[in-house]
Amino acid sequence: MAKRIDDFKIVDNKRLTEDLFILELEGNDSISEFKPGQFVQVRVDESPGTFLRRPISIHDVDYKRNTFKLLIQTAGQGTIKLSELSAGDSLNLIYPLGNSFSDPGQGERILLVGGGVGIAPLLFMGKHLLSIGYRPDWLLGFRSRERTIDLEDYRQIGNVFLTTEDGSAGEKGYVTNHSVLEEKRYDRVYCCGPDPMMKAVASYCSRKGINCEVSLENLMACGIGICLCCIVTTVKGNICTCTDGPVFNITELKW
Amino acid sequence: MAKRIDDFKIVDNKRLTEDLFILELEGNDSISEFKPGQFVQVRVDESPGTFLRRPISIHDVDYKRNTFKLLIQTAGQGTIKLSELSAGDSLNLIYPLGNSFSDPGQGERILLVGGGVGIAPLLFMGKHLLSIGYRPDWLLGFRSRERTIDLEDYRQIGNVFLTTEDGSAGEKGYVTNHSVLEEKRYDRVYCCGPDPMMKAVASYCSRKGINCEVSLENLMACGIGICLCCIVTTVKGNICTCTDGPVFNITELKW
Amino acid sequence: MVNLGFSIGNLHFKNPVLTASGTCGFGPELDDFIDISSLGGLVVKGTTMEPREGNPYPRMAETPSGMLNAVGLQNKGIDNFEKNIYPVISKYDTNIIVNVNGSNIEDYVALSARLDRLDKIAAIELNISCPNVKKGGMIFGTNLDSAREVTRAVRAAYSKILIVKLSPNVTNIVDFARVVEEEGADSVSLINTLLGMSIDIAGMKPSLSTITGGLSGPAIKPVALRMVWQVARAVKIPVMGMGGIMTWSDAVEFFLAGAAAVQVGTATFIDPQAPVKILEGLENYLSQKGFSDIKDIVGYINRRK
Amino acid sequence: MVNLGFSIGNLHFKNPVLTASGTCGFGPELDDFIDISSLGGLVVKGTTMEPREGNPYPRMAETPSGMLNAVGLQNKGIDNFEKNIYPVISKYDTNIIVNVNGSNIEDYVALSARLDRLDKIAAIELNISCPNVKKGGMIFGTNLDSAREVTRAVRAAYSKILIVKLSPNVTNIVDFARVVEEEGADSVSLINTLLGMSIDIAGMKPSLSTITGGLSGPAIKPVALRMVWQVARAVKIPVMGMGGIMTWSDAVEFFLAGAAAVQVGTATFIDPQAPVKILEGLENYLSQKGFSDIKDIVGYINRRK
Ligand SMILES: Cc1cc2nc3c(=O)[nH]c(=O)nc-3n(C[C@H](O)[C@H](O)[C@H](O)COP(=O)(O)OP(=O)(O)OC[C@H]3O[C@@H](n4cnc5c(N)ncnc54)[C@H](O)[C@@H]3O)c2cc1C
Ligand SMILES: Cc1cc2nc3c(=O)[nH]c(=O)nc-3n(C[C@H](O)[C@H](O)[C@H](O)COP(=O)(O)OP(=O)(O)OC[C@H]3O[C@@H](n4cnc5c(N)ncnc54)[C@H](O)[C@@H]3O)c2cc1C
Ligand SMILES: Cc1cc2nc3c(=O)[nH]c(=O)nc-3n(C[C@H](O)[C@H](O)[C@H](O)COP(=O)(O)O)c2cc1C
Ligand SMILES: Cc1cc2nc3c(=O)[nH]c(=O)nc-3n(C[C@H](O)[C@H](O)[C@H](O)COP(=O)(O)O)c2cc1C
Ligand code: FES
Ligand code: FES
Repeated sequence: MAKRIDDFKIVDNKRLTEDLFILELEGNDSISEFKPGQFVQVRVDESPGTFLRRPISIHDVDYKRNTFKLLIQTAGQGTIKLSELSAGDSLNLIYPLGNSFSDPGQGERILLVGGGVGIAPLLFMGKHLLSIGYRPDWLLGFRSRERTIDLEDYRQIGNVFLTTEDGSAGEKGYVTNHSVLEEKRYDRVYCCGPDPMMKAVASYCSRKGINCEVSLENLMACGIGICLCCIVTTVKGNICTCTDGPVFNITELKW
Repeated sequence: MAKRIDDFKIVDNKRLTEDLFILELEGNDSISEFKPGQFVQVRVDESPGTFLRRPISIHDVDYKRNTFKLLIQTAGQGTIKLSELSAGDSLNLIYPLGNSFSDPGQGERILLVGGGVGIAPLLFMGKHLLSIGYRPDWLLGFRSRERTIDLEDYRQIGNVFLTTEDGSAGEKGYVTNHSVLEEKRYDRVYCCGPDPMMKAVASYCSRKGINCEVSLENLMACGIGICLCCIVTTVKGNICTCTDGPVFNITELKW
Repeated sequence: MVNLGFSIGNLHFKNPVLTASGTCGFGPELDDFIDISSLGGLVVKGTTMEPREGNPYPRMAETPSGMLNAVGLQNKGIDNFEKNIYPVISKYDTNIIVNVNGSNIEDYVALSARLDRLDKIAAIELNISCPNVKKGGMIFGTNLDSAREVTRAVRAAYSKILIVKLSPNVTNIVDFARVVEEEGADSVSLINTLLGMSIDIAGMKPSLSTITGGLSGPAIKPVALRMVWQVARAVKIPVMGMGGIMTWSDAVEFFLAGAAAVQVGTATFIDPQAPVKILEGLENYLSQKGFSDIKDIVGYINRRK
Repeated sequence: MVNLGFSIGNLHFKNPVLTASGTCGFGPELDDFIDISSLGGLVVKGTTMEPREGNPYPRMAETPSGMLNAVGLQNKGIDNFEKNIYPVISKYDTNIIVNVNGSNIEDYVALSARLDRLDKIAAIELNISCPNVKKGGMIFGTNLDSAREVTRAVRAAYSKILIVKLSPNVTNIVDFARVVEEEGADSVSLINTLLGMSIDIAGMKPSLSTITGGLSGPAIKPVALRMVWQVARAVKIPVMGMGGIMTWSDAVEFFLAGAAAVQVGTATFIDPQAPVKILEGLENYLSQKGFSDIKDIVGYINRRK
C-alpha cells in the first residue's frame, strides 16, 4: 500500500519484562494491508535526544479489534520515552514501511528464529503462516528466564524451542546451539535478532542449503528511501534497508 | 539566603484565564526566607525549544501550608509546557534568586501597579506590606474583562483600581490613564508589567517625585550572575538584572 | 493573494520553497506524501559521471537537534539518471535541479555538459561543498582559487541556470560567494553541512565509518542564517538559504535575512510533508502580516536601520 | 582509585574538568552550588586592561539545543580584578586561569605581563576567538599571521603557562593550532563559539543587538569534537576541549577524541552543578570500564586502527 503519515491512539501499554513492553495502537482502514516484516517510523517527541524517528517492526495485527502492536525494547532515550506512554496518548507514525517476508513454497518445513526483541516481526509472520496453512516451529533465544516473555501466542502457532544464554530456561547457549537444529530438517528459515545471531543463523543455513530470510535493523534516518543512510552491502551493491529491506534473503547479502 | 537547586512537587495547577495559570508547589525549609520580588529559574524539560531555564517570579507564599505559587502566562513553548503539568509532577528550580522590593518608609502611602502577568511578584509584596502594617492600593491593568483574573486576594490587601484596554472592566485605557492617579497622592509605587507600561509609570513617578521601584523581566540565560546576558543600563553602568535586580529604583535606571 | 514567485535569471519559480539535495531522493520517494509539483523546485540528489557506492555503513548518527551523515554521494551515475530517472521525474510541473558533483574539474564539466542537453533540467546546483568524499567536494569549496576555477569551467560548459552550493566550513563565506558570482554563477545556495563528528562511547569508536561527517538540522540553523545574511548583503545574485529549516517560521527567518528562496533538507526525514507545510505556513504568515509579495520580506532586517 | 590528574608543562591539574571562561563568572557566583576547589581549574571571565561595558541589550537568544550570546567582554578591567577579585578567588585550592583579551597586541601583552606578577594565577588563556567584539578577538583568531604575532608577543611577556583559545570560525583550525604551538603556547583550548544569528520574526528584527553572536551548547558539540580530534592529532601540546559538554558522557567523547582536559560552559547556566557532576560521572565511567588513569582514554579512538 501507499505510505502514509498519521497519528494513532495508544490503547494499551503492557510491560512484559524489565526491558520489553508492548504498545497497542488503534488501527485505521490501512491495517488490512500491513504485511509481515514491515515496520513503522515512530515520532517519539521533540527532545534533542530523539530528533529522528525510531523504526519499529509491526509485531502483531488484530483485524477483529482493528488494532496492531509494537514490541519494543528500551535501548536509549527514545524507547524509554515510548515505554512511558499510556492508553489515550497519541503517537505519530509513518507506515507501513519496507518489504516483507516472502511466502514459503508448497509444503515447506519452516522455522522462525528470533533473538530477544528480534522476535518482534516474527509473531506477525507466524500468524500469517498459520493463516495460509503452515505450522512453523519456533526457535527463540533470550538472555535468561527473567528476560523471556510469555510464549503462549507463539505456541498456538507451532512448537517452541527455547534457548537462554545462562540456561535458566530452555537449552543453554545461543539459538544456533539448540539441538533441534541437529534433529529436525527445515526448508526455510525466517530470522530476526542481533546482528551476530543473524550472521550465525545465516551461515548455518547456507551450509545446510536452507532458504533463509533475515530482517535487518540498520540505523535509519528517514525510513522512506530519501537519505541513503541505512545501506547494506549486497551482491547488487549498496542498497537501502528501509525500502529494499528490511527483509533480505541471505543469498543477496555480502556477509 | 543561599541559592539552591532542588526538585519541587506540584500540588496544584489552576487555570485563571485563557493564558494565565497558577502552579502551586510544595515548599521546603527555605520557604520562610523567600522575599517579595525574588524569582526562581524553572527547568521546563529537555526539548530543543526550551534549552534554557525560564525565570518566573514568586507570586505568593503560604507559610501555613508550606507552599508557594507561580503565576504564569503562556508566552511560548516553555510556558505552554508548564501549563500542562499537573499535581504530582515535579519541577526543578534554582531559587530564590534576585534582590527584592525594599520596605517603604514610615507611614508612606503605597500603590502597587501591575500590568497583566506583571502582577505576579506584587501579590507576595502586597501580603508582605499588609503583614508589616501597610494597606496599599492596587492599580491593575489588563487587556479585557476576559483576561482579568479574580482579584479577591488583592482586595483583601487594599483598594483595587482597574483598567482594561477595551474598557470591558474598570476604566478604559492603560494604568497611567486611570483617574486615581489624579485623585490620590502616593509616596511610593511598586510596579511590574510590560516594559512600555513600566516606562510610563516611571516617567509619571519621576514627574511627580514619587519613589518608584520596578521589577524588570530581561531575557536571562543563567539567573545567577554568570552569563552577563541580562544587563540593564544604569547610572552605575551595565549591571545584571538577575543579581542586582530584578527590582530597581527608577532613579538608578537610564530609561 | 500573495505572490510567492521569484526568478533566478530567466528561470521563474512558482514559489520559493524547494527540497534540498540528498534529502528527497529523486522526488518519487515522496509521491505518497506530497505533490512535488506544488513546490518551487526539486533539487535531486548528488549525481556524478560514474556510479558510486558511497561510504561504508554506518553512515549516520543522531546529535542534539541534528544529525551527522556520511553518505558520500552514493548514486548510479549520469547514464542511469538519464535513462531511468529523468523520464520519470520530467512529469513534475516544477523546476528540476540536478546537484552536480565530481572528483576533478573535468568531471564537473562533463556532467554539466551532459545535463545541459536535458530539456527538463532547469538548472544545476554545483556542489563544491560535500564534506563526505575524499576527492573533490569540499576541497573545491574551501579554497578560493579552486572555487573560481571550477565555476569558470562549468560556466563555459553549461548554458542554463547555474547555482553554486557553498561550504560553511570556511573562514569567510562571503569571499566564496563573490568569486562564484564573478565567474558567472546565477545564484548561490548555502549552507551545505558543517563538518562534525560523534563518538560511540560504549564502543569507544567513532559513530561513522568515515570518522567525520556532515552536520545538518536545527543545530546548524544559527550558523546558516548568519552566513545567508552575510552573503545576501554581499552579492547581487539571488541566495537560496538552507540549514535546519523545520517549520515555516524558520523559513521566514531566512527570508528576513535575505534569502530569495529556501531549501528544506533534514526536516523531510522527520516529516515528509515538511516542505509543503512550510510553504503553506509561509503563505499564511505573509497574508496575516499584510504582505502581498514574498519579495517584501526578503532582506527585511537590512532595510530599516 | 582512578588517577584523574594531568599536567600542562610544569603545571599540575588535580583533574581534567574546568569551568569555561564567561560561563562561571569569577567563581564565587557558584559557591552556593559547588565547591570550586574540587575542580581541575577555574577559567575566569574575559578580562581586559580597561573596563568595558560590553554590548547593548539584548545579548542572548535561545536556539535549538543551544544559545547565542553577544556579551562582548563586559568586565571591570584588570585594576579592579587585581584589587577586588583576585584576593577573593585566591582562596580556591585549584588552578586559576585568566582569560586574556585585547583590542590590539599591546593590550594583550600589557595584560599578560600584569598577570604574570600575580602568584595565584597559574596560567592565562589567550582569547583570540571572541566573536563579539569589533576590534581584536576573533580577528586575531581567524588570521594566521595575527595569531602568530600575538602569541609570540605574549609568550615573550608571560613566563607561566600559556593556553591559546582557538576560534572554530576558520577553514582549517589545525593550521592555527600549529602556529601557536610553534610560537610557544603550552596548550590550546577549543572551541570558542561559532558565529551565528537568529531573527525575531514577530518583531522582524535580529534577536541580538549586535545582529550576530556566538553559538554555544550541545548544538555545536559535533563541530567541537571534530576540531578537537583534528587538533589533538596535529600538535604535541595538550588540548583542552569544550563545546556543548552537558554530561559526563559528552566529556568522555572529548577525551576519546584526544582532549587532555575539558571545559564546561553553557551547561553551567542550566545546572550550576554540571561541572562537578561531569567530574563524578567521568570518574565512575573510568572505574566501571576498568581504567586506572584518565590518560588511558585520551585519544583512544586513534590508537586502534
Ligand atoms: C527496520 C527496523 C525494525 C526495528 N524493530 C524494532 C522493534 O520491533 N522493537 C524494538 O525494540 N526495536 C526495533 N528496532 C530497533 C530500534 O529502532 C532501536 O532500538 C531504537 O531506534 C533505539 O532508539 P533509542 O532512542 O531508544 O536509543 P538510542 O539512544 O538512539 O540508542 C541506544 C542504543 O541503541 C542502538 N540503536 C539505535 N538505533 C538502532 C537500530 N536501528 N537498531 C539497533 N540498534 C540501534 C544505538 O546504537 C545505541 O547503542 C528496529 C530497527 C529497525 C531498523
Ligand atoms: C525576573 C523575571 C521574572 C519573571 N516572572 C514571570 C512570572 O512570574 N510569570 C510569567 O508568566 N512570566 C514571567 N517572566 C517572563 C517569563 O520568563 C517568560 O515569559 C518566559 O521565559 C517565556 O518562555 P516561553 O518558553 O514560554 O516563551 P519563548 O518561546 O521563550 O518566548 C515567547 C515570547 O516571550 C518572550 N520572552 C521570552 N523570555 C522573556 C522574558 N524573560 N521576559 C519577557 N518576555 C520574554 C520572547 O521574546 C517571545 O516573544 C519573568 C521574567 C523574568 C526575567
Ligand atoms: C543525508 C544527507 C545527504 C545529503 N546529500 C547531499 C548531496 O548529495 N548534495 C548536496 O549538495 N547536499 C547534500 N546534503 C546537504 C543538504 O542538501 C543541506 O545542504 C544540509 O543538510 C543543510 O540543510 P538541512 O539542515 O535542512 O538538512 C545532504 C544532507 C543530508 C542530511
Ligand atoms: C555567555 C557566554 C560568555 C562567554 N564569554 C567568554 C569569554 O569571555 N572568553 C572566552 O574565551 N570565551 C567565552 N565564552 C565561550 C565559552 O567559554 C566556550 O568556549 C563556548 O561557550 C563553548 O562551550 P559551551 O558550549 O560548553 O558553552 C562565552 C560563552 C558564553 C555562552
Ligand atoms: S533510512 Fe533513509 S534511505 Fe533508508
Ligand atoms: S541571567 Fe546570567 S547574569 Fe543574569
